[in-house]
Amino acid sequence: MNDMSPVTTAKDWASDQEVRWCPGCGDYAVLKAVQRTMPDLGVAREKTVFVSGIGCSSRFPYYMATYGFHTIHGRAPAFATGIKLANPELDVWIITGDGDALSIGGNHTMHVLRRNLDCQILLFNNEIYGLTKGQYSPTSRVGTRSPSTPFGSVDRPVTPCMFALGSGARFIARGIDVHKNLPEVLKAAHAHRGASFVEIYQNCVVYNDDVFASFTERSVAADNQLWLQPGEKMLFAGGTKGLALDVEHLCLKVVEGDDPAVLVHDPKNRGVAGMLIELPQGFPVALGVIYEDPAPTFESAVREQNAAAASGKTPDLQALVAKGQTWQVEKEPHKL
Amino acid sequence: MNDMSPVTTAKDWASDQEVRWCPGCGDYAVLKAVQRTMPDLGVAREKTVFVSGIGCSSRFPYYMATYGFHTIHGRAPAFATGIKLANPELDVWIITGDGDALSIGGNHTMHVLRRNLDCQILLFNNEIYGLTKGQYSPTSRVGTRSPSTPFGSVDRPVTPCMFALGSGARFIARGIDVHKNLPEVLKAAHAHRGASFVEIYQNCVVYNDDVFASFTERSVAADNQLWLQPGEKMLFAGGTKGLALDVEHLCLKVVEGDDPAVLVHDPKNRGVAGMLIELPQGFPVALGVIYEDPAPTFESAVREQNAAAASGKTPDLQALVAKGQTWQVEKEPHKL
Amino acid sequence: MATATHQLTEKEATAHPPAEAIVVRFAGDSGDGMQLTGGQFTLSTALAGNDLATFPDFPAEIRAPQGTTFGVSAFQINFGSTAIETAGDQPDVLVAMNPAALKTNVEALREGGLIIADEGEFSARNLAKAGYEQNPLEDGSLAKWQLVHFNISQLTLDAVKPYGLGNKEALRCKNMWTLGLALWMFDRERAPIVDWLKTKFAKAPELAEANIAALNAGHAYGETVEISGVHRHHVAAAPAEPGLYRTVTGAEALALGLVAGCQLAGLKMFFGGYPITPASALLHHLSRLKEFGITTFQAEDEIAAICSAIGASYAGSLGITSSSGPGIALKTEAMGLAVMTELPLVIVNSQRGGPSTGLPTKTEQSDLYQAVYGRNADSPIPVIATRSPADAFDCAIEACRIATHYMTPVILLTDGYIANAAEPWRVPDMGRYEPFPVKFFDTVPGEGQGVMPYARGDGLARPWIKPGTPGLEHRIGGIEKQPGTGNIDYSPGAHQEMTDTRAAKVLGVANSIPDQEICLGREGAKLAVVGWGSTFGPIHQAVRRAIAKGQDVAHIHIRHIWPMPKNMAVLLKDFENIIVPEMNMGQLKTLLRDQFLVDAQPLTKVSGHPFRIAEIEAAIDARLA
Amino acid sequence: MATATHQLTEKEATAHPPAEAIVVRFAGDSGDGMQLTGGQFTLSTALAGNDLATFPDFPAEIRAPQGTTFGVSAFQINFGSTAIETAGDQPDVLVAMNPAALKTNVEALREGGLIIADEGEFSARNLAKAGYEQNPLEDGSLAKWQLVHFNISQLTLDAVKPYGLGNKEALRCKNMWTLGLALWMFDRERAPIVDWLKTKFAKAPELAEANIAALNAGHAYGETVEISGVHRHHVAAAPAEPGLYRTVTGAEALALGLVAGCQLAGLKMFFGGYPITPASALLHHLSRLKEFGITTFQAEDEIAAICSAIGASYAGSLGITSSSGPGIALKTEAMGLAVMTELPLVIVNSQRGGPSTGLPTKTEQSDLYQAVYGRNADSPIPVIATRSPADAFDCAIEACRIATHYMTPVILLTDGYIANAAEPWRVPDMGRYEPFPVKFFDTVPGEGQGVMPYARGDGLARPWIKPGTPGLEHRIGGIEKQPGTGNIDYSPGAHQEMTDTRAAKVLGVANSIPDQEICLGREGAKLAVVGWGSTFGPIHQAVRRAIAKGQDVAHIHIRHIWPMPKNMAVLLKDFENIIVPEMNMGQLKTLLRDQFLVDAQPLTKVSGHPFRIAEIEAAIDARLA
Ligand SMILES: Cc1ncc(C[n+]2csc(CCOP(=O)(O)OP(=O)(O)O)c2C)c(N)n1
Ligand SMILES: Cc1ncc(C[n+]2csc(CCOP(=O)(O)OP(=O)(O)O)c2C)c(N)n1
Ligand code: SF4
Ligand code: SF4
Ligand SMILES: [Mg+2]
Ligand SMILES: [Mg+2]
Repeated sequence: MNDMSPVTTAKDWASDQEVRWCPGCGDYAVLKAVQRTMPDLGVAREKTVFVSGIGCSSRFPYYMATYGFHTIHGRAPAFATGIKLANPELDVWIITGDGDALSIGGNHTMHVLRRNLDCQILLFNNEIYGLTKGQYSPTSRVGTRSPSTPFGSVDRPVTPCMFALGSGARFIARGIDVHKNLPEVLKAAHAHRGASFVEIYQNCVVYNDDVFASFTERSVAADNQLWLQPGEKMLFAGGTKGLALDVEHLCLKVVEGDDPAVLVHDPKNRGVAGMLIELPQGFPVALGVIYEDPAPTFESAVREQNAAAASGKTPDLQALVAKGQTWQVEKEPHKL
Repeated sequence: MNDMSPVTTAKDWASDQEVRWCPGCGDYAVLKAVQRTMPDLGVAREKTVFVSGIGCSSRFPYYMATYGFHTIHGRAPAFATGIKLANPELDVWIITGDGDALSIGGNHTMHVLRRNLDCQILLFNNEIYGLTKGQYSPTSRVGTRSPSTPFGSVDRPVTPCMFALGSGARFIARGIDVHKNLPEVLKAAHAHRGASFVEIYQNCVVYNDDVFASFTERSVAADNQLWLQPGEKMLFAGGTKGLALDVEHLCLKVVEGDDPAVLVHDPKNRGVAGMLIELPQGFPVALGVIYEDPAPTFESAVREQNAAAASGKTPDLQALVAKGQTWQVEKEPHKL
Repeated sequence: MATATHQLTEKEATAHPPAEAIVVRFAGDSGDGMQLTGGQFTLSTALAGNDLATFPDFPAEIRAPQGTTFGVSAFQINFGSTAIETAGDQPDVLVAMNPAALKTNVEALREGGLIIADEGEFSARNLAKAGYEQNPLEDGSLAKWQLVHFNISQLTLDAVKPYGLGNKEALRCKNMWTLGLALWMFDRERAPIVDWLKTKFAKAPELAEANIAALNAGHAYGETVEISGVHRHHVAAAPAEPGLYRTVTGAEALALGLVAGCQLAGLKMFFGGYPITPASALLHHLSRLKEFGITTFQAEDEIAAICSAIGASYAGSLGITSSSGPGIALKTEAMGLAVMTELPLVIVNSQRGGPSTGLPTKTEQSDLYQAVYGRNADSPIPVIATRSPADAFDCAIEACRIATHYMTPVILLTDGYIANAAEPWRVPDMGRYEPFPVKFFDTVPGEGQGVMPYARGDGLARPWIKPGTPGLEHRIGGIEKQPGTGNIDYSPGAHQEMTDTRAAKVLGVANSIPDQEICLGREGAKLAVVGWGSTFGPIHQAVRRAIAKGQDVAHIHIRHIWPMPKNMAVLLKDFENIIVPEMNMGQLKTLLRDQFLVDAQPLTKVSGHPFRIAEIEAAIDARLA
Repeated sequence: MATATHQLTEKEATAHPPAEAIVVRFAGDSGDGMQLTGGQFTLSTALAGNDLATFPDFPAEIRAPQGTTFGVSAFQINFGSTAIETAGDQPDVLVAMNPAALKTNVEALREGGLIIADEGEFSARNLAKAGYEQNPLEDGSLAKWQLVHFNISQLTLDAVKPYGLGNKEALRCKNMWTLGLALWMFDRERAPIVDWLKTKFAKAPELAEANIAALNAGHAYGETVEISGVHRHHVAAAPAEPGLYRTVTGAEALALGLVAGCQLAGLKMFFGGYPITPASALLHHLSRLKEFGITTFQAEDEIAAICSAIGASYAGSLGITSSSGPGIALKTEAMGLAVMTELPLVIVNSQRGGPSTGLPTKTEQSDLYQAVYGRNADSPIPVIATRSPADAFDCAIEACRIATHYMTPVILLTDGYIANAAEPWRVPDMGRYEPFPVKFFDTVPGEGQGVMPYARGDGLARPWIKPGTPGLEHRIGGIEKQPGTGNIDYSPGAHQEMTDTRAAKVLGVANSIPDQEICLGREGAKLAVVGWGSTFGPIHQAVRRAIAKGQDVAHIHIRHIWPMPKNMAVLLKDFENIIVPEMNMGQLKTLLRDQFLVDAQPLTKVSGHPFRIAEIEAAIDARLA
């Protein structure tokens, strides 16, 4: 992807289309973050494709001055797979929502992750169906009152990053729509070869306002956000607290920041990744790159196999149609 | 479910339909195991429903002398959800294959697990599409040669039990078609209230024969099968070996059976469950009940909410249609 | 002030009191609460005894940026002292809350019609957003209409000042000020609105007070200020069947009808749905009615929604599922299984503009092909279509009756217009509805005899056997079956017989439905205008006018799309000409030509908006010229 | 021995050499390798210069239990010295490898026909499994046929003894013994089969040897033993166009045609599929042809398969997807997006019996409604249907041409019969095919001008702009658009114009297709038999016989189902009667009546088996009586 692409600014990545989200929607912040990040990635606009499903978040591609495909609900990963296999040169971004990626689209999300297609998947998680006016989603918490659950939802939500881990994802990260670290997370996702799964906590001001306030509110942010850095200790609350292994119960526990037992973040450790993703009540929310362990990408494996299978053979159409046992019919009906 | 059901034998649970699997197919063994297990579950045939998708394995319901619904490819969990919500009295079994449950049906599998519908899910994993004559499946290993992958498959397979864990399953177990422990695993699955996910390694003699031989062959079984028992040590190879925690690398390691560090199996520990499911090359295959941590079931929560919401209200249809602001029109066009 | 947009016919004009109809459109920013204003004005109109029809028209965006043209939300109401069947062709009055609202709506206004604009919103910034070079309120560009404007924003702020709301909240009361003025203009009672505001804001009394103050201020403004061109005007009540009335939207009526249908069948309802515009409303309504033995399930997608509903029907509830365009497409595979397993199921399609995502908030009738023909293989399903919000109630009951009586899936077609539109509805006397209780089969077969899940009964229906019934354990599925036993059977004979039976069963539904009637005009007229669904209003009005003009035209409106009433062939043969107005490219027309070999000619409109009466009148004239 | 099942007409009978056709059916257990036997017999038949048609008929179960009736696998071949278009109505010879095979096939055998049975398999156990009270080889119940039986099993065991195979393996050679006998009966060369066995078993020479020994033994048995009733018989070669020939199945021909289509368009092929019977064969064939720039992708389901193909087309490859009944149903939502985004796409439907899972291994033509009408909203897609295995090649190329020239999805209909059946195919000279190279749009708009992805060019096609093209970055999607720019546009005008354009574009395809021709008979005949797809063979033979009998009948076979050739209306109007034989309940008939208002009468058959010539002859007689 690192071709000689011209120097650009965020503005160059903004399309001429009027942005149509509700005033105050977290999507605006993510859009800005992405537009601010693109110039640093050394990719060309014409080689960049944003593919989305359906939802408020999925309107995203219209606002990028790149190629964009606003497809159908839940299927963006399948379109992205066809695009990338047809032209691996393209830098493919999948934009999706919690309903798009995890309600109707869960299966495609799983398969694009296990196949490890080289792409970036930005899941805008607002724990609600925005575009259809506020029904609860598979990530909504139990008890969520919505037009379709006037007495509160009863089904237990899925944890997006845990689902990604279970699906075989090789890169799992979290960010927050308005948080300054988002561009860093996006860059890491882009640097990773393979399917990079990024869950972005996104505030829906109209139907689910402040649902993430418990850890995004400035007042509590420091105590409730654990920003992970590869090779760095798992510290939060301004370094006064950290995470260590509870050897007795085989799980994580909170200790003083200076406790030597504080764990160093190894993004390759799947077991710990699962624990970080599912940190229970009373723990901070794990953010940044939680898990990363590169593996061969799908499109490269396919391309290599195609090349290997084709090598030495010449694509002779006439020979192909004449393949197999043949016989010649002369003017006269022919006898063996 | 524990009503006064008559004493039955395996024979009573076999339907009059001729079984149509290939001679030697692992499905026969599973069928026998299920039929042998049913009499011990204290359930009545008429209250038992086997629901399946499409595939060789999904022919299963025809051979049980219970109610059965052979539905469409990949959707069995959705049908089961409707059945169970409509009548929670019914004992619902979902029969599915690796293609049915994880290729086309992955999304429904995830949702039935996260909702925790009370049912037993038996996933016949033969790592191949049997019914359609042997194409590779999402659980086939890399390099699998099949009619659709003549040069070998390149995409990385999904691990069914890891997918279940990531999807929020509360009961995850593994069995082997011909292994004597299968009935025990089935009983545990049935005893668990909620969605019980059981992966059964099933041999497809025609298209994927002996694919599990590396741990099912009698000669290697003891060394390569780790049968987990709640509260018991994680021992295998006839007790000569066990699993312990590698505190340095935060993962599992193999130690001598008498090593005090050998872990005791706590089915509630999600972190360890993940490690057990993904034991790498050189480790045995974890079998039996790997993870179990009961939670409220979907249908019970729905029923309770419906009851609560209905309580105190009388279903008066006439009153319902006359709701809201109304006005009377007299014979004469009426004026306010 | 002006009377109805349409030229009154002799007959209408000389009626006592002279029949009149007025069309008012409220237009403003998505945030201005125009739908609320419209809804409440509708209520007061109904309470005043007028007949009415409404057309809410809002953007696809949840809250498009303030002041933009694509963020404009409009609500049109047509009311009068005569029968009203459409929301009206052209507004007589346009209330424009900002420049964008004026820009996007004024062209529709009847020449000489009245514009009421909130000059307070005509700032340079808003004018620019709407694409106005200069202020239309001042540059005379609106000359062909009557224009009145005053600073509604400011007047509202003044009115609610006492309640100490923030500026933003205070301005939110604008719509009530506007409503107050409208109530004054048409001589309406404020009381019901005041009651409604009190209950709506029960938790925030100061908001209730502020809104009431705004309402009163608007009303007082009309009372006191001499607004040139705006006169108070009373529209007489419309003659109507005596009885208890309420207003109802199509979505409400549909929900009520499905509840009634299940009650009449003596069944619990299982509703499996997945949100999609405009179908979601049904899910929302039903999810509040648990006391009627209803379980609503928001599935992970439309496929799971219909599959869960089929599963519920299999288990003994009446399974119902609902969606729109793309979602219905996803259900077609499972519909095939419902056909194969012959289980009752109601599939509601709230049609919207397409193809693909298309125009989610715009109306269309373009899924008829899909409903009748849109499955693999020969898989017949009865199809019913609603013609109006109120009609949706009876159609829903009919769908439940057919589904349970014949053991078959049934497709019920409605559309975005019907779903959102409101009209007065004479509250039905439920005692008058014939129950059709379901009898589950539970007779255990005699010794040596097997269960016969595919035996044929009344109307070729198979027995409905609930799991849980002792002695009747059996297996069903999507593979072809042996007649009677239902055992897997791929033999030529079995497939032919089962295919014939499935077809005959569905065609047999025609034996239990009423003959097709002509709702206006005479048999064998020169021209029959044949319609279905929500085109009823404009067709009916157009034909009424044509007849009044002396033209030999009839209106036939088809509820039972498949199978059609038995007399249809005979009925249609008699007409010299047949035109079929549809909000699609000509779909019912295909059925009529195929089934009856009549030269039915399409009149198509695919713009996301209902037909205008004048459009159909023109087609009639052209045809008879 | 017997000649063709059909009464020879004067003309045929007096031809030199007398035209004859023989129908042989091999039937045995799934494990007996009947499909292989049939395939190799087909090859030798082709090499002998006979014309031929085959009909493989195997069970849905992978390997149904041995000896059961539902486990019987059969292969029928009709070959002769005259043009052969069907696999034959009634076999003249039935080879029955076990009781079940006899039971399930003997009734089809022509009276007086020959039965060759392996008595070695007529054990009490096998007789019971087949439901025989007593041994039919002995109880005279087969009197109306010529019966010969000997212990093929034993004879085979003896023949292969030298190679020391296990009993099971040794018995596997039975089918070669049988083939050997058949080769002798019809005076065929063994050499090609021997070569084939050598290559097939290259890795296991002893197996090759054993099978060759069995083959020779069977041949020798015929040579030496005097089997009463069985005589050696040579069928003369059929007159055929000079040229190079090979046998081809529909699935093979389709794969080759798609490869050719992409090559002629100068595009890489992306094939996204999900296994399903009988469509899988296409995926299997294409996945071996990587050297032609083909990427095959086995997706997680049919939805992902079509979506990936659309994505690939968007990226500049030709996207192709393929499935059958239930799988096609799942693709309909995405088809709508392809219509909306106007991207090229080929959708192949290998039809099978339905509804739902139905009869996966049986053939049917019942997805025509779905292809033409089966989507939400007005979403027109061109539809083409193949009439025979060989015809699939040209149809595939035509589908690629239309898809790329008009920027539209195209549906290509074939069926299970065509997919599996084999026929001789004159190897095409690819030099004769006109290339239709695709030109991607890459002209950067001038200053101040925007990209126009929905501008209209030749045939109303929009430009195909590949991502990666500098300066042409743009966004597309499933929402309604502004003409030209393609920007989101919900306005009435935009929707009407785009809907009209989409319809006009697809109808315009008729401008680039040949006029409909009459393939037999005269214009304006008393009766036209109009067909489509795989009914070609039986219709053609039936009409040929009718004409020979002096009846005034014509055969019209439609390749372009939508839009139809421009001359169709005129052509059809001239016939007094029209019957439409279809393996469905009457679907093409609907199109003909709707489009041309002609009284087309259906002749339906839904049994999972192709029409028999006699069935169509009877319908013709009835119609002309
Ligand atoms: C097949 C189909 N089903 C349903 C819909 C309606 N729909 C559009 S977006 C959406 C969910 C949106 O939620 P999410 O993915 O979380 O996106 P958000 O709007 O919250 O950003 C639904 C149900 C659709 N467009 N297509
Ligand atoms: C919608 C649909 N797509 C595809 C198929 C074809 N099909 C039937 S079973 C199957 C996969 C079977 O594999 P698996 O689930 O592993 O079951 P197995 O046969 O191996 O037991 C497929 C692709 C179908 N019946 N329906
Ligand atoms: S509804 Fe919510 S998510 Fe959608 S645009 Fe508005 S604020 Fe954003
Ligand atoms: S194909 Fe494989 S899985 Fe299917 S029945 Fe045969 S052996 Fe069993
Ligand atoms: Mg969301
Ligand atoms: Mg399998």
